This record gives sequence, structure tokens and C-alpha cells, in this order.
Amino acid sequence: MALDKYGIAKRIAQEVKDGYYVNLGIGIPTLVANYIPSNIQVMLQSENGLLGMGAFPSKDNVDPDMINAGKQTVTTIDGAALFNSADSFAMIRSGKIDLTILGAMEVSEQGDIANWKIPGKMVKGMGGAMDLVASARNIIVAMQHNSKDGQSKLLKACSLPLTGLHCVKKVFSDLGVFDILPEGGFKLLERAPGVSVEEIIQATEGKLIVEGIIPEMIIN
Amino acid sequence: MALDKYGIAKRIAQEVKDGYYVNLGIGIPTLVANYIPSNIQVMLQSENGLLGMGAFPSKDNVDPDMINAGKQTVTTIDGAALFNSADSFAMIRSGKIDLTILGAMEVSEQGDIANWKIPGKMVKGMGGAMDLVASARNIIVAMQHNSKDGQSKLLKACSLPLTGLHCVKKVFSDLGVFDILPEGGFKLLERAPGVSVEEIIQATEGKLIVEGIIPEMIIN
Amino acid sequence: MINKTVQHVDEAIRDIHDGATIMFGGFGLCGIPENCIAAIQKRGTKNLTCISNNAGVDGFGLGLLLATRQIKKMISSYVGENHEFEKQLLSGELDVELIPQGTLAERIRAGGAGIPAFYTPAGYGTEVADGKEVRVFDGKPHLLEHWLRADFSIVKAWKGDTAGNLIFKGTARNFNPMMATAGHVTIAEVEELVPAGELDPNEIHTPGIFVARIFKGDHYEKRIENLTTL
Amino acid sequence: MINKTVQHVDEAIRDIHDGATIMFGGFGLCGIPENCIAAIQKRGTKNLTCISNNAGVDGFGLGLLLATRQIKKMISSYVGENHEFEKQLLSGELDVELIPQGTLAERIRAGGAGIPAFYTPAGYGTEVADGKEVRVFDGKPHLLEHWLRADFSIVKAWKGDTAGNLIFKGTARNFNPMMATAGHVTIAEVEELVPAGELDPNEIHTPGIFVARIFKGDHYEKRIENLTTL
Repeated sequence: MALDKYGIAKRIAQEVKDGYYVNLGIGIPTLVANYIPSNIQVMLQSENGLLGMGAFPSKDNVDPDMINAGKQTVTTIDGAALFNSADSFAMIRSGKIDLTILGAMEVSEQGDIANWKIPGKMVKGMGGAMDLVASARNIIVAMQHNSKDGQSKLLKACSLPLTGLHCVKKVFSDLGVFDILPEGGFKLLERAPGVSVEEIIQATEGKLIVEGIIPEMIIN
Repeated sequence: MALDKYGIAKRIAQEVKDGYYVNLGIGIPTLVANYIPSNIQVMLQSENGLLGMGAFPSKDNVDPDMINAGKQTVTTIDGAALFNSADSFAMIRSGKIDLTILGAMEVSEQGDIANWKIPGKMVKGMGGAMDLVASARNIIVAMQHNSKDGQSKLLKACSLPLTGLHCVKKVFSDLGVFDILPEGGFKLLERAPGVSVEEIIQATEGKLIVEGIIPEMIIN
Repeated sequence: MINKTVQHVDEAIRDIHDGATIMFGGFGLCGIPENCIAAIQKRGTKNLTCISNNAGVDGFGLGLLLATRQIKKMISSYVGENHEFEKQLLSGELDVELIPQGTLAERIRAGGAGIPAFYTPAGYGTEVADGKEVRVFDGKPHLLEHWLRADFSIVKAWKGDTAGNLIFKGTARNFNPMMATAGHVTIAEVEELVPAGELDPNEIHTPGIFVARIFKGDHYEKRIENLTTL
Repeated sequence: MINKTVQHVDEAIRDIHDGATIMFGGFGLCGIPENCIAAIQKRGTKNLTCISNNAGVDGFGLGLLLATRQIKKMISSYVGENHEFEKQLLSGELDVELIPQGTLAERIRAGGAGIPAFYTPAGYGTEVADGKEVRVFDGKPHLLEHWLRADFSIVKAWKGDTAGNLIFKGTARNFNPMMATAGHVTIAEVEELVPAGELDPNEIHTPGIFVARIFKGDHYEKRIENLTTL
């Protein structure tokens, strides 16, 4: 069965390693923070100007001057630092963030990503996503494999305005985990529990590479 | 009689107006601080990273972590701020300094200045002078009119490697005060006490403009 | 001591004219100059070009000036959950320039740092690159981006002193410090205004040289856009 | 908590190799990493390219490494009153690149900010402009300048925590914060090292993400170059 958004977040949390500085985008990526194993030490960056983001505050402890990039009220952990938004993106552009997790509307087999605009219909703005995808060393995407009307969102080429070119390294969808190969193509690494390779082939418009036995992902 | 360096500094102090942010170079310019009238409020910038430089410390109050651009121990006044050197030159390049006072080895009638190098003989380095002369709105120079061997230092064209082009607005030498005209030329404004126009003409290689009666400068 | 204090918000914004370009600090509703926004709304100044990462929400922050149609053009990075903004954008009523957030922050920083242009990789290969010079450094394409400056910058700080020095709090810092440097006239409203000399010079985020006028805001609602608790 | 602490200066500089490019924080003798400089001298690492606004004085600061001929090239802005530096420069023994101080600061800042190049007016019309692209913005000529990065950056802070966060004191801040961002490996020595959580996040000058290793310096002489008192 396809994963729900919590399942995707849980699986992505396994990609976070001890000592990492991590930037989490809005949406599913934000949920990843809840599933990072407690035995590893991670610093979450919020691009509005915070390194060392902690849990949501208790009701008594809400501070309107302390929010993350999704405008949610947050806290800081020991060792946190605050800075302005120019310094925040200096940090991002200089490649100091070990892992960046973003949502996407579409991803192409070349690693292109679109996540900020549907012409004539919806404009969210790119926010920090264009800076992140242009500079971060390690970008992974959390997304639904198909649109609500059943169209694949893992494409040969993005149809929507791009956020960045050749930048996505890995895709985590509700159906599986995919490497994006340097030469192009989604290489299937893992299936969501109960999802068949056949279903994934059906659901993927972009070039899909299936080699050998594809294991089911393990989610605790 | 030609002014000594203290006399030059005293005369320049009259150029400092209430509310000014002022950058003082090394040498005679540093002395200017001592003669700023006590009834006006001025903020001195030191380009290593201090706005609101105060007097030298008392002997008991010396802090090796608090120096000016001339590496002299200093204090801060109320309202001072500390910052890094990139932010300091950001402030300078953005034109926020009202008055910049520099020393010079040579100045040309076009407002060019040379003050950092004598090829093969002496290299001080340009330090912050090139940034200051390229960006500051109002640059005045404190200098000796002649070299020790009697050569004029107010020239048609500088012979030494330049620090900046067309940037000096006014020159204060031991002999007089000169505007540098937009079309070129040193326009004599004031004579040092007891110095004749004839002496200044003799001592000036660059184009000198003398119009009408030239008053003696008033120094208290 | 140089004194930048004005007594009232109306004095602070006295010369903001129709057609002015204004930078507004804040990210979402966090760290926005609430008092100046309200006063500009009341004053009815029109045809404004506003530079702000977001544009508030419907009914608060810059959303107030969008609702009254005082804004002719927005230069922002995220429209987010502001329906009035998105509506005016999609209908073409509002001229909108969307800029990657890091590029926006850096262009404002450049404006205050006397750097007329710089190269950044953000936006290469996207519509953001349209019409821009592309140059390759170390094998990677970059776009030439120009500084941003404004007639007025309006920022909100936590503490300030009469010399104009500012200290921000938490993530309410965001775009405020860069904007403070990039305004021809910078206006700061603060929660607490103290005499010069009371703030530790080592803890100041914005040196007073950048601030033309400072005043203590009457009241801060500090509305929360997205309250999340454990 | 991510912990950047090392116990000893020798561990901090363990992998600085002959021929390395190193940024050294400090302005004159103020805010220099005394412990690392002494340890590098002792270790005898050679053919170094050093980026530092000055190069200390004869017998202290980077003057120590100049005296032992461990430095092949200096990238600086002010030779000042360092006779050994000036002598080696004029004799051609030492390769020296002199850069306007603001350009030096900005190039280092750019290195740590992922900005490969930018335009600045400083140096136009001088020998600093030789071979550089000139571009006119708003009628004023500017030079294209490139970022500076280094294999190692060595900075000195007042206080630091185990997460690598740094706070500088007074004008000992100078080039240290930018250099901390521009080193492939940044080493920080501090006067006081506290557990993460003890520094106020709002007062931190350099976030720990930029610092690879941090240690408490044994001793700080803090020699004064130009003692002036009332």
C-alpha cells in the first residue's frame, strides 16, 4: 500500500546521519524532524535565520519572535545560533548544509525540480527553494508519486516552471525510493510496503530503471 | 610660517560638523580628533570595525582587544557599535561616512591621490585607503606641501602609484587650504598664518588658481 | 551624542510620498514594523513599490496595504498563504517581481554594502534567469544580480538606542538588518528604546549610522501566522 | 549535541600540510590565533600561502612565520610597520599580493557566502585594476573581484561553545568572522570554551556550522602594537 505522508517522512528520516546539518522544506519535509532517531545528533537549519531548531513549544512557551521557515512557532536546542537571512543563505550557498529535503510538484529524470508555480492558477513563490537547489550538495525530494487525477509527477521533463536544473539526487515518494542517475533516469531502490514493481512502472512516466530484486523499504 | 602637523589638524577640525560620521586615516588625520569642538556631536569610524571611537584609555583602562585602524589602544563612547571588517567596509562603500580625512604622499590637480607605495623603496600597503577614496562622498587630505628635499607634492599628475582617481575634494597642507575644482586645479582658499600667496605659488607644481584676496586661516 | 529619536510614528513616516519604494523588514508576520504599516495605511500613501520577503497575510502586515490597494508593485520571494496577494497577482492588478529568497537577501545586503552586482547560482535554468547575464565559475553557471536599494527602509527591532543602534530578537531578525543598510532613509521602530550607552556595543546587530529615525512603537500585536505547539 | 572540541592545539592543526593556503584572523596583533601560530612555527610547516590583513610585527603574530621563512606568499592589505615583511617583499623573497582592505574583507566574505565574484569601485584607476574586468554601474567604474577561500581558516574568538559557536570581543572581531566562513576546514581557538547552550543564540557572531574544530588556547599574551594612553 502506498505510504501516507507520515510514512514518507519516516523513511526519509533514515537518510539523516549523525552530525548532519539539515534544511527541511515546508510540508512533508517538516515532518521528518519528528522521526530522526534520538541516538544521533543533528542541527536543523531554518533559512529565515536559525540553526539548531528544536521541537514545537509547549502552549506556555510560545514566542511569536521564534518561527521556522514555514512560519510555525518553534524552539531552539542547546548550541543554536540566530542570524539574519543574508547570512542564512550565505551558509546555504557555501555548501555547509549536509542534507536538504524539499517537497516537489514535479521531478524529471534529469533531476530537475518544479515546486513553486502553476502558471495562471497558483503562485506560491520560490522562497528559498531556488537558492537551496542551486547550492546544496545533497538534495532529496519528498513527494506524492502521482497527482490527484492520477498523472505521474516523476517525468521525462517537467511541465511546470522549474525551480532548478539537475539538482535532485534522490526521490522519496509514496510508492518508493529512487536514485536519480547522473546520466538521467529514476533508479528504483526500494518499494513501499506492499507496492509492486509493476505498480511503480505504471505510475512513472520518466525513465525508470529496475535492476535485480527490489527490496521493500523498512519503516519502524 | 608654515603650520606644523598639529596646526594642520586644528584647521581640519573646523571641517567637522555636528552629526557627522567621520573616518580618520593614520598620521595627521588621527590628530584631528583632539581638536573637534566639544559642542558638536561626532561619531568616529575606525575601519577595522568600530563606530564611536573615544579617547585613548587611561593607563589602568587599556584593553588590547580595543584598537583603532592605526593599532592604537582606544576606548568607545556611548552609542558605539562593534562589527566585523566586511561590515565596516560595507558601511564605507555605501556612502554613509560624511567625511573622510586621509594623509597623502602626492595629490594631483585632478584630485588623484597616492599614499601607499614608493616602488622599490617603500611599501606600506593600501590598507583601507583605496576603498575609502573610491566610495566616500567627501574626501579631504592632510599633507605636507613639499617633500623634505623641497619638491612640491601638489602636482599636475602623481608620479607615485595611485590610490584613487578624481576623488580628493580639498587639501589642507602646512601652507594653505585648497579646493580641487571639478575641472582640475588647486583653488587657493586660505593661507597659513604668515605664509604669502607668493610662497604658495612657488611651492605648488600643479595648476594653482588664485582669485581675489586670499584670507589667512583662523586657528584657535 | 547624535540623536535619531522621533516621538511619534507619524513623524517617522512624514515624508513617505506617493510612488515611493519602501523596504519592509519581517518574515511572514515575524519582525514586521506594525506601527509604521498601520500609519501608512491611515495616511493613504499610494502607488508604493514594496520590497518584502512576503506580504503579510490577509488582514495583517502588508496584507493591510494590499487590501487598500496602496501597493502598486511587490518585490518578494514568497506569496505563501496570502490570498489577496495571490489574487491580485494572478489577476494582474498587482505588479509582482518574485525573487529567490537568498538572492533577495543578498541583493539587499549588496545595496547596503556598495556592491552594485554579484554572481549567484540561484535561479540558473529557470525563468528567474530570463534576460540575465550568465557566467560560469568553476564549471558552474551563475547569474548576474544587481543590488536593491530603496527610498525608505522600515525595520522593526527589539531594542534600540537613541544613536540608532539596533538589536533584534530571535527569528524576528530575518531581513531587518540588511534592509536597514539599504534604505536612503531608514526608519526603525523598536519595542524598547534606551539612551545611547546602555546597549553593549559588542551585541549590536545594526550600527546606528544606518538609521535615520528611531521611535518606540506604541503596541505590538505580534500575531502568529501558524501556531504550533506540542 | 554536535561536538567540535579538540583537546590540544596540535590536534587542531594536525593536517595542515606544506603548501597549504591558510587564512589567519586578526588585525595587527589584535584578535590573532596566537596558539595556532606558535604551534605551526614549532611544527615547521612550509611553503604556506597566508591570507591575513597584516602579517603581525617583527617577532610576533605572523611575523614569527615570516622570520622562519615558512611563508611563501602573503595575501594582505597592509604591510605597515613590519620590517621583515617589507624587506622580504622588496627583495622579492616573498611573493606578496596586496589587496585593498575592504576588497579583501569582501572577497573573504564572498568565499564563505557562495558568491564567486562581485563588483567593487575600490582600486579602479590604480595598479590593483591591472588585468581586471571593469564595468560601469550608475556611471561609476567598478572592478570585478573574485571570492577567496582557503584550505584552512584559523580564527581567534573570545568565547566559544562545544557546538563551534563563536563570540568575539571588541575590535578583535575584525576579519575573524568572515574567515571562519571561508575555510574548507575552520579551526577556532578561544579564550573561554563553554558547553553548548550556555551562549545566548542571539549574541553569537559565528554559527558553529562554519567551525570544524574548537579548543581553548593555553595562554594569550595579547601584545599591544601601539600602546597609547591619556
